[in-house]
Amino acid sequence: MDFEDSAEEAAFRAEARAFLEANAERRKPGAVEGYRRGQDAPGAMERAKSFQRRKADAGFVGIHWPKEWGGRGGTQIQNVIYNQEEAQFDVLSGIFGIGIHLAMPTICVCGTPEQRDRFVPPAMRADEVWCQLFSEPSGGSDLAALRTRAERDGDGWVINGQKIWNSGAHYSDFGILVARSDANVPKHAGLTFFILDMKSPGVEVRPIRQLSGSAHFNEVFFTNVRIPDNMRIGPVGGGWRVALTTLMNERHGMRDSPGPDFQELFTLANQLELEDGLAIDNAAVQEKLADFYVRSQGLKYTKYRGMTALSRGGTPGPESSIIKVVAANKLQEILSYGLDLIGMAGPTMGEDMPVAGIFEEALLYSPALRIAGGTDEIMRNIIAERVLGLPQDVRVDKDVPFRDVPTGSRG
Amino acid sequence: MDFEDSAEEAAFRAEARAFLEANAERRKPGAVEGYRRGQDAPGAMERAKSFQRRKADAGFVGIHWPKEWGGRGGTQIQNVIYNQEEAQFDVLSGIFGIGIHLAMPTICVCGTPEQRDRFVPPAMRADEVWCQLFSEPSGGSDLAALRTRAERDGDGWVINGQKIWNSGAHYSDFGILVARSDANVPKHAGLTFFILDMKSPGVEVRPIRQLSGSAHFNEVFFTNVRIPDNMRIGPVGGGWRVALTTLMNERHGMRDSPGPDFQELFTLANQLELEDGLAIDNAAVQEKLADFYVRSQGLKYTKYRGMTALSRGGTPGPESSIIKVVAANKLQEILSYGLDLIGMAGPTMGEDMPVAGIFEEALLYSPALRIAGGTDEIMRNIIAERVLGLPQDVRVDKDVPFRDVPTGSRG
Amino acid sequence: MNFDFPDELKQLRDEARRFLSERCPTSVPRRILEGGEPYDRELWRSMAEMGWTGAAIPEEYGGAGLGHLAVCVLAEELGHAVAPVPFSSSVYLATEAIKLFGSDAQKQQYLPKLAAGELVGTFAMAERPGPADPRKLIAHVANGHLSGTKLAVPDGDVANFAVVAVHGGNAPWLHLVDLGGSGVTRATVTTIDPTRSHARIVFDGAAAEPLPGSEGAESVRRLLDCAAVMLAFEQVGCAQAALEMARDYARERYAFGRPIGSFQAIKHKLADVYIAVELARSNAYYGAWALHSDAAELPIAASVARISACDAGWLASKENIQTHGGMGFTWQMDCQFYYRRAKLHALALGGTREWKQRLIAELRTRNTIALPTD
Amino acid sequence: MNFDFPDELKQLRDEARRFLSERCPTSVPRRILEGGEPYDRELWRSMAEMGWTGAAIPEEYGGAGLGHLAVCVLAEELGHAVAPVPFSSSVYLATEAIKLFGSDAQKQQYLPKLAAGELVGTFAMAERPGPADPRKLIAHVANGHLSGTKLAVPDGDVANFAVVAVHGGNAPWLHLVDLGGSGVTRATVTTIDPTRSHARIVFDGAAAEPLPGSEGAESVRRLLDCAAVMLAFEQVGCAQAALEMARDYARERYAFGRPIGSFQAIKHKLADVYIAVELARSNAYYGAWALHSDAAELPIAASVARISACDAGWLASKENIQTHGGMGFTWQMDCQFYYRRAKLHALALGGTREWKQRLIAELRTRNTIALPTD
Repeated sequence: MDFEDSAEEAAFRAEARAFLEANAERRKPGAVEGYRRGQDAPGAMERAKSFQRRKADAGFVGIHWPKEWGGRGGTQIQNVIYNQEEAQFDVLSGIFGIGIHLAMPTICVCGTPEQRDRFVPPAMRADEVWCQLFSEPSGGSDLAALRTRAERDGDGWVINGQKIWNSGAHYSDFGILVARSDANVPKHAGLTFFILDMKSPGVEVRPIRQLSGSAHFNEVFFTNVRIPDNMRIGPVGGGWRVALTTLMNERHGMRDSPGPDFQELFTLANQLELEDGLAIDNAAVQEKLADFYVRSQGLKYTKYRGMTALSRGGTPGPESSIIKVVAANKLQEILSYGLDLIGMAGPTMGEDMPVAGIFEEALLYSPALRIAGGTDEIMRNIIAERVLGLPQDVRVDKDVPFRDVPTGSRG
Repeated sequence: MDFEDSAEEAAFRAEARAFLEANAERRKPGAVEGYRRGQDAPGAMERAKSFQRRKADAGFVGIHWPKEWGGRGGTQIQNVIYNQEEAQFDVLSGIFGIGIHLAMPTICVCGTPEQRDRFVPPAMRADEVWCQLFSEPSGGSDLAALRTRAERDGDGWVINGQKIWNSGAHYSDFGILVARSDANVPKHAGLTFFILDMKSPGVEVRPIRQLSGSAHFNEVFFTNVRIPDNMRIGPVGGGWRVALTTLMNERHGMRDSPGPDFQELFTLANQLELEDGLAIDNAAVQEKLADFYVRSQGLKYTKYRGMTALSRGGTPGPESSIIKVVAANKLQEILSYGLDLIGMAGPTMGEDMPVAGIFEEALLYSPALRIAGGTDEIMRNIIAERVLGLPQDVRVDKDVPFRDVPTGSRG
Repeated sequence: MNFDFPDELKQLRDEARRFLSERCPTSVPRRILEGGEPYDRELWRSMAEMGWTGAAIPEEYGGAGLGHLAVCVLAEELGHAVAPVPFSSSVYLATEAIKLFGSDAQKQQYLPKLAAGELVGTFAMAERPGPADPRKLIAHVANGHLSGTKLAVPDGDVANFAVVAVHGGNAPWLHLVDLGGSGVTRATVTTIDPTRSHARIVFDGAAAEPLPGSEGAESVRRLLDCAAVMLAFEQVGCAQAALEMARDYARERYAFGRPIGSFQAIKHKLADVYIAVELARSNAYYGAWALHSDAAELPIAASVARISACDAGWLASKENIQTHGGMGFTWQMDCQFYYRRAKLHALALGGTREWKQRLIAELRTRNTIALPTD
Repeated sequence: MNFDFPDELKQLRDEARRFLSERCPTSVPRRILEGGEPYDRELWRSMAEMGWTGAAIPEEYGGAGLGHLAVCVLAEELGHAVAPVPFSSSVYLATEAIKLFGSDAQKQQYLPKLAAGELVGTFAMAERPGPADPRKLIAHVANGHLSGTKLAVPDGDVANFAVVAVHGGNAPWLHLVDLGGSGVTRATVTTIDPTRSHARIVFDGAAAEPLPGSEGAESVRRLLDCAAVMLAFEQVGCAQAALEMARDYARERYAFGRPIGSFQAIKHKLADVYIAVELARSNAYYGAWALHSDAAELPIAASVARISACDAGWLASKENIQTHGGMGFTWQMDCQFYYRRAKLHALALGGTREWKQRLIAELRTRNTIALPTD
């Protein structure tokens, strides 16, 4: 039992590090990781694209993809190792994540060889950027309840409707889209999956402003948007199975939450003067710190268990499904407690606040992390049903035609 | 805004206190309130009965009952005031609670004048003791799913089946019983309510031993037990409405949980030496104490709000519905934390442990308090549906004949 | 037992709710959030005309003389409406400080104008991150001139004057400073809740007038206790509004073919919020009783009310967002107002850790009083 | 990255589970709960025959020489079976103390018999309610004779000898005492978990033999750290078993015409239990790694593993009862075994408050190590 790389893993790690040292800048030590602070910086996209090209040429895009996809034919653990190393550098691969981690695997698995050969190479080099068009205002956690219509029209399809929670529509060349091609069958049966050229006429993108003030998501409206049938992925009415392939790859489970963690609270406690000495000397603060540390370590070593499975060529066990819900709630508790310690001066925003103002900033974006990519409630359902094998809730929407499923005044 | 009695209330309180001083012994100050410690003491029943007689003769039983029931014709707040005073004395009125608070009001409201005049006077003087026969193994939180059968037979009924969670069947003269008289209608429609003479042939009582080792509950089995029709309360098939009358009177809402509370933890913290001084001087202990104090006070003043409504001749508001679930969970958290402080020596049972061993004792009985009289889950449903007006869960057992309602291998 | 507000104050509460539901829907805090104004001056004026700003000011000083209980019911409604007005700064703190510690001349000079809403006052204390501990203050007064820097002063950019807490030694600890005068530099700061404006204020030998009664650090604590009770009602109102918003949405929003409010995940979540709000309300009542009856246990009652209100506000406002799902964290939805305001309130008079520590200290000095009995 | 147990130990775990499910169903702890025996001697003997008691004892001393990781996997299975045997006392504590601090002669004398299960050892430390702080011990040794009173000594009534912690000053802090010898009075005490017997032991000048390596209070802490890791696995096993029992009941028990496991109130409750158990398991792995590799951060890893395991055990065992409803708190149901045992474990080596305080102290001394990175 150890945390060491195998010889092969160590060699690969050295290779990855060498590439990164030559092509990117290390993060400053102790730099506070805000929420998408980097992506909002000027010129970010250009820098991201040029790095992505070099990364692809060096064989670090699609590391664990089979060679016939254009990948390196490497292992999952090599992928993890590269990401661990990349995380120490100031790069923005995340912008291309939807194309690389979601769209391309879906096209490769469910699409035709022609579709694969047309789209994968430019996506890997960021010559074409991708976005996702799944969620709808009426859907929310009930993703399959989407209403955007796809109607047959000669050799193609006409799309009308609206999507939401889209990232990057405004800079994307293509999007993966799920639409309802038949409302007279139960909801999962009437869906079809498409590739949409985002420059098609009738596509309108409107940014959604978040509580935090920034706008990382869009609404996308479709008015008689035409899609040729050769841009369809999988059979007509088979869109849900294709979408599930995409969602599998999303691997919410392993996702952590950016923002203040134990280390930031520990730093704060070492700075703050309380009534009777440093916060770190106060037993009440120590107890809270200990609770957060134990949870953070639990997440860290749960990820290590998953990585060990990958390193043995397996897949992470069910325990990985706990990570997102624990991380998002821990974040909200930590920032709330940090603000409580800062006290009367706490409400002020700005990098001159303790720990670079991360607690105040996180207050405004943290609610999204308990919702986006699967709400706490959905994650607990998944654990209860898929991991513990508890029975499904009563489903009133299952065997009825979609058009007959009850909907409320709030959609 | 004040906590004072009105002139009338003060006068009544004085009268009650005078009666109690003359007929009972004050509890020792600081005496730790265990769970039913008193009721298990030898000779408890005799002492309880003789006190109940004097209490009834003095007009302190059925204080807020109308005169025609044989009550005092007083007010709800007088009832509360008497109970506040009685709580400071070492008496066991609780043994007769089912008869006085549940059975008699039900009989008076839903029964005939003959039934009322036959049963109320002896119950008030504890010449006849009552118990409740509602819950069944298959029912649990789903009370109306009871299966005990009541079949017509000439001028009476024949009862077969089993009840559970009964208190006092072994010393009771009568019981109030709900049974299923028709399994071919939906579950709430097929019930009938009876008075059962506990000495009837075919009634068998078996005590249920609890986790704590003591046995405060019984299973009661019925084998061809006959009940004359004049012992039926309300119409055939109208048993659920009668049972609801009983359950109303149970007023779970206002019930608190016996055992260690803030005061006991505070006492413990003032006794225990930690690594660096008294526990009460440790900031972590102080923070926990503060959390518990705030919750205890919140409950206390929530009760005061309810009493104020009573004192004005009204009924307590919906806020009273929070008391049981908050009190039961607070109890379990306090005892767990108390034991944690006692540490390595903590597992030992016995009155020579800190605070008379109340923390160790409560560990064993506290789980029952989150379940008996409405589980946490049922209490939250009640708050969500009746107080907040949220819609019912999907009900698959509602409009089908009871015999067709699905049941699992565990009943 | 009469643990409730008198009927006339319940009428006042109903009037306040009617007025605010018409005059201060959420479009009003939204205007302040998005626009340039620091607060809704029109609303403030009408509140003054109705006598709200002077509710607890004796009639002899031009107030309505209704006492603290009246301020408590108004505070609850203002919290429910997340009203963007300097009520807490001017009424719970500035007015209260002058009432508690001011000379008769000072009362004559300030209270009538505060009652009329012509003057807006505030309270300046925080100098650095950490607890609101008066003994740690650095700001000081030397022959009538005050120097020091105060952070995140609520309404500091719009108030006419401030009650400034300083380390007073044997002299008074609270001083009146005209914020328009010389030696005062104020810079508006952005906070987690832009619907209530804040400023950083640097005092550099600003003319300061002592509140003669404010001797000893205790007087600062006393002011915080009084304000904490009234603010607790504002917090309860805010939490209640967040709960109602979540409840209404859960009834109307459908998923999987049924209202989301029919799922126990939502039902029990909102039941827990209801529990927290009712506990906070009961504890706020206790605080109101102690404030109203000038009880010796005010420090205990104020701490209990504040801790309970902070917990309820945080839980109710964050779970309101959670109940709304994706829409909950959008700018267009109103969830943000309760979330921002609840946390602002929770920091305003110092965090709960400070108050818990103080609560236990107070209980230890007089633990015969007010231990939960039944 | 190889953060998992080697395959041969996974096989050992499977064998242990098969053996215990057949040899130690819940009827076994029930027999101890209701009967007179202090523990299941037969079961103990078979465990010894299979080499479990000597798993971590070097072969030169008659053990299997499998190391600590083997004890960890066995502990998890014994916890799952709530086995009524003195394994934790004899293996995690007595054996470990001799391995850590014993002379070669002492190892020669004790380890082979401990490995063979012929000797049962235990650890006696607690002298009064409060933290397990060696610096506060009153028991002492004067020229080879030990005096003091030890409370709630696990298996104190059945163990042949005890490792007794005393205030050793500059001399050793841990001593071997023959519990059958003179000057030793033991009285069986009832605890919250009668499936594991305990005794109060009075030492009155009992012959004591020092463990020469146990100098300084640190050696006692070191022993507690090692034991905490192994016990954490027993706790995780116990919590896992409680979760499985609740899950199975929730699938089979119907209410309102459907399995109670289809209600989100139960689903999400058990999801939260699963989360706590998996966090505890991951942290226990961390402890196992530190123990196995004799890492400098053992005190940190042991604290994290213990705190996490105590939380998981309490949550899983009380919510298992809650999931069972009324049947859950009856004597006839098995829920009680996990509930009693989980709390017993949580107190055995001192409560979590003590360990949290220590964890932060350790992190402050070497906070470069082991801070959560990703």
